[in-house]
Amino acid sequence: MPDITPALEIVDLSVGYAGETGMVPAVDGVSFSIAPGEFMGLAGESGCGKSTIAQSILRLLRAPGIITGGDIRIAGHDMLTSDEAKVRELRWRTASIVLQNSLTSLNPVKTIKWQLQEVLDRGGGSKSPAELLQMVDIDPRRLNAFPHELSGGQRQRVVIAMALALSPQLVILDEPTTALDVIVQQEIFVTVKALQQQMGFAVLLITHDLPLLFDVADRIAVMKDGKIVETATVEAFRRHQEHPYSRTLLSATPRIDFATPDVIRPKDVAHPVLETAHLVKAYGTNPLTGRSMLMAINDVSFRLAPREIVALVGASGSGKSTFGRMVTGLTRPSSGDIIVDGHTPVPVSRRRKSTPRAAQMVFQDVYGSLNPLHTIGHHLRRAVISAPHAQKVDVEARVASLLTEVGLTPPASYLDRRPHELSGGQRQRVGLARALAASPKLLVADEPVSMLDVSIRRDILNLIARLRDEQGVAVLYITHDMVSAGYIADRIAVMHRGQIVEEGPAKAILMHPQHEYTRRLIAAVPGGLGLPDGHTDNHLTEATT
Amino acid sequence: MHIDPLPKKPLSGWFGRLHTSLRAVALGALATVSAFAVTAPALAEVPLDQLVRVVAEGGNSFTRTFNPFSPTARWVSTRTMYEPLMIQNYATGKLDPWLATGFEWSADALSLTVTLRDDVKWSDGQPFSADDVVFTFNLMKANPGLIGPASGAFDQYLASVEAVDAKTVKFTFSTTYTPGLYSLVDQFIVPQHVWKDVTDPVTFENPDPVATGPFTTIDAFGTDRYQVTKNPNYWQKLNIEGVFIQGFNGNDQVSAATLSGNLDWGGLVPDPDTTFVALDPEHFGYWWPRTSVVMLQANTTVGALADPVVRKAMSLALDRQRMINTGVWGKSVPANATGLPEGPFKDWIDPKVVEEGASWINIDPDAANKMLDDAGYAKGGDGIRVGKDGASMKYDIIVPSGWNDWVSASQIVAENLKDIGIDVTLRTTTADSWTNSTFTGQFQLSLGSAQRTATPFEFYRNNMATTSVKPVGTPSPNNQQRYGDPKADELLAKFAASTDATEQKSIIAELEAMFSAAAPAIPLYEQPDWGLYNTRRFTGFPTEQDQYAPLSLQMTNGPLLVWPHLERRAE
Amino acid sequence: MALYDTLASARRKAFGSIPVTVGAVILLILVGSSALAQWIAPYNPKRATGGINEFPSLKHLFGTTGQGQDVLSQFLYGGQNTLWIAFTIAVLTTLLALIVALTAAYFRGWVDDVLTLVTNVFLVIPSLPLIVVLAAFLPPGPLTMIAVLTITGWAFGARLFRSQALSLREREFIAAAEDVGERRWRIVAIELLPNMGSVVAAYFVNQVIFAITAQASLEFLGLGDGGQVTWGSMLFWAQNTSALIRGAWWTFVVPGMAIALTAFSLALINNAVDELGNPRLRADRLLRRAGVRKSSASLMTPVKRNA
Amino acid sequence: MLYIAKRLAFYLLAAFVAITVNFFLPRLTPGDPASTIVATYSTTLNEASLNALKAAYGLTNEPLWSQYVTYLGNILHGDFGRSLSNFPAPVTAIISAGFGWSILLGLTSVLLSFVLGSALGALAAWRRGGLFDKLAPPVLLFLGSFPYFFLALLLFYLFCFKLQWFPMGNAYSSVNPPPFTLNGIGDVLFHLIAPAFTIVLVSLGPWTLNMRNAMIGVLSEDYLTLAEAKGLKPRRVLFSHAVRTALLPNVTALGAAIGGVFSGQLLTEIVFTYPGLGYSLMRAVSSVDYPLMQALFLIITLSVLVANFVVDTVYVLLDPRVRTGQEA
Repeated sequence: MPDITPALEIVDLSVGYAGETGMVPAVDGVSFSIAPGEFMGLAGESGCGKSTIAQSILRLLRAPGIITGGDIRIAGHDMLTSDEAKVRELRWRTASIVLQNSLTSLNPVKTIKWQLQEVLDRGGGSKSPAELLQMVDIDPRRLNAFPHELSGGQRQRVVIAMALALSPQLVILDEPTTALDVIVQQEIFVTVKALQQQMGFAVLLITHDLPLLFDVADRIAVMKDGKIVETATVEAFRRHQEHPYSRTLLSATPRIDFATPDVIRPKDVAHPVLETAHLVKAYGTNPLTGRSMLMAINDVSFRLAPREIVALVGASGSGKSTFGRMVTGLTRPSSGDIIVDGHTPVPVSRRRKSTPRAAQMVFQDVYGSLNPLHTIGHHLRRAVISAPHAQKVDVEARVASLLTEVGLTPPASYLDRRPHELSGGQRQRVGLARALAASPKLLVADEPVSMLDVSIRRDILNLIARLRDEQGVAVLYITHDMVSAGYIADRIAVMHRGQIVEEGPAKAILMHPQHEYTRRLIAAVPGGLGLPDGHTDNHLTEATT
Repeated sequence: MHIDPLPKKPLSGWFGRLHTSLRAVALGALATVSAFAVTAPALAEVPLDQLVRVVAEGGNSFTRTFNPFSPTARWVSTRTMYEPLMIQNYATGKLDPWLATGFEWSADALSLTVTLRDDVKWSDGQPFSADDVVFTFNLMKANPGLIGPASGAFDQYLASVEAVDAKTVKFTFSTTYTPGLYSLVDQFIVPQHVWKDVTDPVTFENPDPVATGPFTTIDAFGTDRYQVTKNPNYWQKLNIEGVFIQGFNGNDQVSAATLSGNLDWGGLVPDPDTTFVALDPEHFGYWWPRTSVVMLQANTTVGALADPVVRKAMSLALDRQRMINTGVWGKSVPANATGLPEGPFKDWIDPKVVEEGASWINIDPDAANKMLDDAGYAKGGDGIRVGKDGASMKYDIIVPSGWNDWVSASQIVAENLKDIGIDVTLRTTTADSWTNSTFTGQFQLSLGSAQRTATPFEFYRNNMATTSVKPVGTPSPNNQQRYGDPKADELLAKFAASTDATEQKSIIAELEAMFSAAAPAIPLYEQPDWGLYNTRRFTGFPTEQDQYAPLSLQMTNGPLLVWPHLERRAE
Repeated sequence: MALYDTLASARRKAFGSIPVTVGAVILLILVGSSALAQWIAPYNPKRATGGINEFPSLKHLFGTTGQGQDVLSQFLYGGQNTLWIAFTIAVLTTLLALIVALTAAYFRGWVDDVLTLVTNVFLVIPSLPLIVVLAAFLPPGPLTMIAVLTITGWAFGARLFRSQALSLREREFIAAAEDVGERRWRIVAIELLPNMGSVVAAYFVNQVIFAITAQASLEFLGLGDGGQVTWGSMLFWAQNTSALIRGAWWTFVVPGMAIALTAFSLALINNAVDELGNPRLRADRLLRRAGVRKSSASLMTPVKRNA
Repeated sequence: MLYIAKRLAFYLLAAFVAITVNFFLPRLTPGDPASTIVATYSTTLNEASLNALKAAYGLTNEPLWSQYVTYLGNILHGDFGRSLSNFPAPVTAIISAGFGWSILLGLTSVLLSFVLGSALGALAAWRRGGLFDKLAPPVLLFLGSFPYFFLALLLFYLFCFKLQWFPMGNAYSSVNPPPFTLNGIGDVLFHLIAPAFTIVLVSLGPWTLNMRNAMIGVLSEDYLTLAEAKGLKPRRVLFSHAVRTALLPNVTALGAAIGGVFSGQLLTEIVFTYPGLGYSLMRAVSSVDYPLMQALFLIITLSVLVANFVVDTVYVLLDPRVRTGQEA
């Protein structure tokens, strides 16, 4: 449609970051355009430059970012040659943006109303703050609420409402739901799609999650190292990917093999590696009533057989992490019993060197879980030395073998490196190695891949599976992601509001979810699970009803 | 911060008081202002240019208390309000009649008759009479907490006080004690008709004093300054309206005000010839009469310091002139061997003693070293001499920090004594801990100075009488070096029993000789009494030429002699 | 990671940064010269070696005091006393603060509550009156000075360090260390403490400043030992001999400037290092180096074609 | 308002601690100061008058705890005894004379330096890397490096003595307090300038630097990106977003600062002969005037506590996050 000016037109755009030694290019001659009302998805891994583009469009890219070439036109208005006043005028009227972190993107000390009104004050808005809230399905009575009084999902909705206040031609969504749960994510996109239908604005969605784009986007562009390697309509792209990188990216998202049936292990083995009975963890007791304000874990009885991988699935705040921490003894239960390999986990504070630690933790935050000041060698040596009955072992040899087991070879080359010199995947491997140092019977892996790039997630998952096979450790895999759960786990336990609402063989659960909550989780999986015929994936269209 | 370097009253009434309702505390500052406005007397202020501006009290939190018996009485209470029977002019040693016209001893020196002026009225118009005098002394007898020149007179020598007639008072003594005269006539008198109704005279704040003095009207009162104006019924002619007392926080502030001519009557500016007089030779002047002596006190209960030879050797090593130059800008002279200041006591001092005493006063370190060597105080390995008791002669000299003339003198003492193998370290302390150590005799070396007295009697009693020696640990303002000699007691007793001047003089001469022989304390230099004036607005201040009164503001009663002489300069 | 990088980069850039160099030079001169006092001081600082309040001359480079002592020598020896006292105080307060903070972080629970309470109480009680009252009742001298200022000076650090420790404690590497079975004290010493390095260093420097000025203030009030030569006592003497009024400004300005410059140089270094460590300012610097000038911090990505 | 309640409780406790410390401090000193004190004030004393005065001064040799009880009781009745260095004036009279002025000077200078410093800091951060931003920090750091009393003396010598621009002391010209008129207030303010200026000069630095750092932090927050994205005018971004939130840390600092400034202020008051509490405190200490010293220490501490409490309350109004219990 050549006669229509595109909502966004980017020609040969180059963006770079000023560095100690000259410019470091981040976006390199990128060109694409979005037709009015079109939903465009820009996918790529962290550091590929997709967010840089998103922020450059409105010239919001922070120092030391510099736009070094090309053109950006929003609905025909040139953003790069216009003077600052003009650019400010164009901002939000022609294009608005929704940032990733919903909490920090609203001013903490101003009410929602104030912040909406502030936009409307620029003029041209047709709706009142109240109407805007209604539009994104938030009770207008919350108008005078402060950001911290809303949930993450609500906050993001508020920002979306704000973004549409001046009915711009283009809305840029910069990873808007990465920090949110799948279900919330789904709901938000349902709303966005609906609004798009009504108002006809174009959307540029930046994400690392290809399958999500399959659900929502009309067109997909894949970025790598600051370049767009491929652009295609969703249908075309699903059928076949031109560029090899697109393929690796797509194949990296684990595929559940529904062909092979579940490995059914005897449910009640004589010696479960983990057994909990009526486990309860309550936080903050109310001074008046004496009753607990928050039941993180509410009467959970659960068993885990040796060599078994069980995925504990649930939304954030469902209590799954708390459960994991209690199993390893990092957190003490309020009541109920935990038996790990025949012992009750000893609370950290009261551990002696000899106390067995059958359960070891693998942490989510690959950046935070290693001390930035210490070498990899230090971390592992400490782990080996402080493992029970470690006197006999030769520390260095043990450390080396650990590194090899997790695929960090040659070990010597890693010993003296510091965390910040390693990639995310490598760090998580170190994390695994550390967990294995005490040769535990059970690994508690708390979202071990959620912070990693798509392409390496599967490697880590495979590694965990392999460790199970080779070392015979059981694994409690804590995640919010049904797909990875189905991919690696023998059994799936679904946790909701501190209780296990459904439990069973992985594929059985995925194919025949019993509990409503499980259904919604599955329905919310971006791009669906790719279930065999007869089991149609729920899609946004249906979920909306 | 300069504090009058006389232990007599190191902290002489520095604070003031103002009647302010405590509400003011709660309300903010401006509210406080209004609170003042409410409670301050609604009198029209006498314009400042009518008033003599003096720097007499430090500080800026004056309160309206004019109880003259307070140990820290407001300055004006004994300088412009309450008057004594007679006033001792310490500059000249002369005793001036005041509320009394004269006195007479009985032959046995056991009773003293004082005749009062008959033209004196209290500021409220009531006549002043012998009853007031009697009342005052009995009041002090009844309330030992009342402090004044005559405190403790009844315990020591006074038997009774009665009014012979309206204008005659008779003091009856329990024992002969002629020096008592000076304490008795020096006592300020309070009006019976006001004080008889006071429930507790010790804590009586006396905000609106009734007195016989020249200035008794609180004309205006602020937290950091106040003005007192004429007593309508004063018994002498006055040519000025009143005084204006400005509070200051420190030397620099005082000096600044003085040098910029904002004061008419002041005390101390450093190096006055260059910094002060030079600014306006025609009007700026000062007169620093010397009425007491600064002495190095060696605690005679401490090892080698008990030996007079050591004390005299120490004395020989001292560079007195340098102390004078650095401490008081050359405005003094080295003390003589009698320990008495020449000014007030010139008739008492025996020139022979001074002459012979020069042998242990005039600086001569070599002689000092020789004395110590001969006396067997050999130097140890570290060059420090060793005492007979085997202890090496290392001593601390303590001075209150802030009394800079004394501290610099002590610094020089420390230096000089090092040269003769006595290791002295200077320790400055807070005024109170210094008082504590010296009064209780828990010190090694310190500086001290005699109280100003009418006769040398007190000086020798306080430095040599066994009666004045208190055991180490018990506080006593006198004889801090703890030196006593029974022979002195006899002489002092003889003196106290005598009413004959010539006899008294010969007794003092003997005491002088004893002092010069034993050196119970080491006289350093004569202590000037700070006093300066600015005659741009007022004239008639006492000067070196016209010594009708000391110029020092801190001197008790001194200012009373001055007020009638002051005149406002015609524009 | 951010922490580690910024620290490293800060350290790297510290040299060459103008404020740091200036500060370092001033500090070096002051500390160096007073350290060498014994050798380079022309006179005995306590002895009168010249006339009273002599104007600076070749014989007395900084003139003489109201007692005729040589100001230069006093400045040198005084620096020695002042600085060692100040450093001791800084070391002690920092240690005390660390001990309190880490004990709180280590034991948590009621111990933490109690210590925090004590800290806060010390924080809100105004220091000077307390210091003055304390100093008035103890015999004057360096030890009193050190004791008093340490007692009154540690609280802020304790709070600072505690909040640091707490935020660090939430980092997962602490949980990880606990999980592999590290002893608590070892976690505190090896995992927590090193990560607080920069904060502790900055605090220490500030403490030196605090100690120097507080010390001077106390001595100025006459609560120090007047027999000791320190910059504070020099000021006390200058004040007591009415130096300014008598025009002997050098006896007053020399020690005052010594104090101010020491504090200044330290503050300068502290501030500069802080700046260098700040990634946002770093970004600005890089932008500037790339030849982009921004008039204000308002957000507008610069366009610089073919850069 | 659970938060406020908590703070209040804390301050009450702090006050109690202060009161107790205040009682025991002077009494823990060795020796029997009582007689020395008395002796200090009058040197020609016999036993009788000594004891009489001791009684009048309220110096007893009762056991500490019973003294403590009476002391607490007296404080509740606002009775702090009579000053020794200014006998027989009640301590409260002396304090009430100076208190108002100290508060006036303190508040003026703290608020002035707070406002000024925050403004400069905001400006520096906004015009980051500009000339002002380059010069301001070192200059302010330098001024801040001077001990209060030193700068005070210099300024006193220059502006009050040499140039005679400002009065050499007092809080107002007349002896009796000035009327509550414009002139009266003007006069009071005129006397306030020199000391207030000194304090502001010394204490300006921290405010500016803190504000600057806070601003730099806030300026990189997402909600500022959003504010910019909304196309708001820079002025609005600066004031309603950046400054508004960046002020918070400075406000919290305000509480702590008040104590510090008060300390510096005492010295400044002494130098400028300003009729506040500064001189009284020093005087009380140098003359072991227990009652005065204790009352002063107490009143100063309490007013600082109150100030802190006020700051906390203000903070709650400024930061909604604290309102709903969670600490900011």
